[in-house]
Amino acid sequence: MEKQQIKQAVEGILFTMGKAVEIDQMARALEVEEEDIISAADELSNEYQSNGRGIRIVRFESSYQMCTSKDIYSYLIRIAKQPKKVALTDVLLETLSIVAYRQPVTKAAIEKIRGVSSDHAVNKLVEYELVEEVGRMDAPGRPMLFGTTEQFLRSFGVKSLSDLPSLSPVQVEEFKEEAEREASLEVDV
Amino acid sequence: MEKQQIKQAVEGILFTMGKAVEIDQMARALEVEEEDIISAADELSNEYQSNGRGIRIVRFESSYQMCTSKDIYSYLIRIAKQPKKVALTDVLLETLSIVAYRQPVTKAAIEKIRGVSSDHAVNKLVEYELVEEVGRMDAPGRPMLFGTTEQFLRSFGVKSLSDLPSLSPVQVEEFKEEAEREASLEVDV
Amino acid sequence: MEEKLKIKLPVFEGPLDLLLHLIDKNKVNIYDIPIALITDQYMAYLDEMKKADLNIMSEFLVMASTLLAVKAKMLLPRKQVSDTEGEEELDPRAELVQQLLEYKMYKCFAEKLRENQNMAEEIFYKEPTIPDAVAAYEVPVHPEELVKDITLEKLNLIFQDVLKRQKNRLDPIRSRFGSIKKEEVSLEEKTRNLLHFAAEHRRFSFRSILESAKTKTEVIVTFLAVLELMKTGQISAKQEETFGEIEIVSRVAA
Repeated sequence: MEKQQIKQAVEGILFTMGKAVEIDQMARALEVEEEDIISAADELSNEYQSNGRGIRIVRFESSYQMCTSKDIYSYLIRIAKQPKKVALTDVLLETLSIVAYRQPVTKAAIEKIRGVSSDHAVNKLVEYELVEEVGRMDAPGRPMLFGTTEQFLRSFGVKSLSDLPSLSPVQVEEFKEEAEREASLEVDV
Repeated sequence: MEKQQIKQAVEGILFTMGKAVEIDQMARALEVEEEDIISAADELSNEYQSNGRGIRIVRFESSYQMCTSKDIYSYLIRIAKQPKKVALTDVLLETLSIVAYRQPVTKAAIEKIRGVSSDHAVNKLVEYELVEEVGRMDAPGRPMLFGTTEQFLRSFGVKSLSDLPSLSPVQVEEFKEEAEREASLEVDV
Repeated sequence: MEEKLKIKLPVFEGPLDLLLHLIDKNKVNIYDIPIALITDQYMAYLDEMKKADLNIMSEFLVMASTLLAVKAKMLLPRKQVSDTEGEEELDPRAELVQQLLEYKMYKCFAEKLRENQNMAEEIFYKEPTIPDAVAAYEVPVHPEELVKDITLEKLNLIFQDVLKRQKNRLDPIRSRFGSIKKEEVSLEEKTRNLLHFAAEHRRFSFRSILESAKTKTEVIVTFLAVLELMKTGQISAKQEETFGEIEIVSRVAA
């Protein structure tokens, strides 16, 4: 299969499906290697970008999705309805950030960090499809582990979890210092 | 508003909406003349066509719609219609074993052995071409008789039904008795 | 002065949130929390809150007791290092500080996420639009694929299993009854009707009441009803000669 054909198929598939489509799924459908899909999709994505198109192709972890360019938001908003915009409360956002940076994480661990019961918040996030169950911890009671969803990546414009600042010991240390500085210097809240 | 911008906006709008969008609706949203929309959409449509893209823009009466190119239907099918992991369920296997060992057999007889209605299971096996109608029973209502197909033999890699592992003599005896008893009852079924 | 009571308390997401607020407000270093002061302020807030919402109190109270415990430890004279050979004594506040820092870090991330969310909102996606031709397509099932790892031996085992289960299920006596049908005519109903008929007609032939019966079952039920009423003494039957007409005499008043 020629590159041009793969590009054509990937473009049509991403348009039709609307949602994010896994790379390996496309590779199987087209009977080509995953690298061929990645190369074709990236090429398409670059063309869209450099030609200033109204649509874009973005990659999330192991999938691609077609979406609109930010440039035309002001026109789009007059025609298309923005799907249910979930206004996240501080509690939800706090909880979400813990899940995002500590995943996979149990409700008990979240609770320990926040100092309050987080059951309701986690359930709400699951309802909003930003967080999902990702397995069970190999510990007494086999507690449920939670992680973020692909919808989370989309909603927060993050391409992959590695796009989030990682929590290496060095960074934690840096943060501590920063916190110290902030605490002593901050004039007003 | 420049032509390039209009094209960009029209492309994004047609993509997001998925369905046909009225020309005047787009003209109002972009605050341009309808002719501007038509000219931009037609230009886009031509570009898609001549570049052999996977998506197309088509015009209906007073609207435009973005759709997939027909060329890629076969790939779309493989993505959109993920072949379900087909496997014979326990119910189907049970029913198949009864048909295999007692053929030719009526649905009523299968039902009697399994104790539950087997209509759906038999129909599914017929659909899978593992079982077929082989005649009618010379009894009131002339019920349909079912047997295994050649495809059944092929699928199990055997040449004939005599390859079916036989039951132990004791089982055969029990089986005969039961069959006789059932035969005498079948009159009022 | 009374109006002061109505002042809305700032909302905190939890005890840690409140603590961070107090630390910020007092402009103190997180590593050097003036625990007595903060504890007093924390308790004062709790006191206010008690009037506002009892439901969320419990978690704040846990923190209050932690604060009091730390405060108590701070007040106690420090143990001299001499008897514990160089082991550095931990600041009673250390664990709390650690928890506060971690919490603060996630609050920081939460803010970043919110900014991200606002930006990501300007991108639109699309619902799937599957062409009719694609939607109508049915994926063919290949029998070979279906059968795959099932062997004839396995099929044999399944069949034996089915037979075994059938044997267990069948009650050898009842299974010989054939089909069980709902009674077309209930004996109770027939008896009632017959009694009613007998009250209106003093004498009538057994044959005449059978003539109206449509099915064999109804004939049998009618006969049973007659026997039933004879047993209870509400009717009597007599027959002049063998195979002769059976006459029924009613003993109930009209």
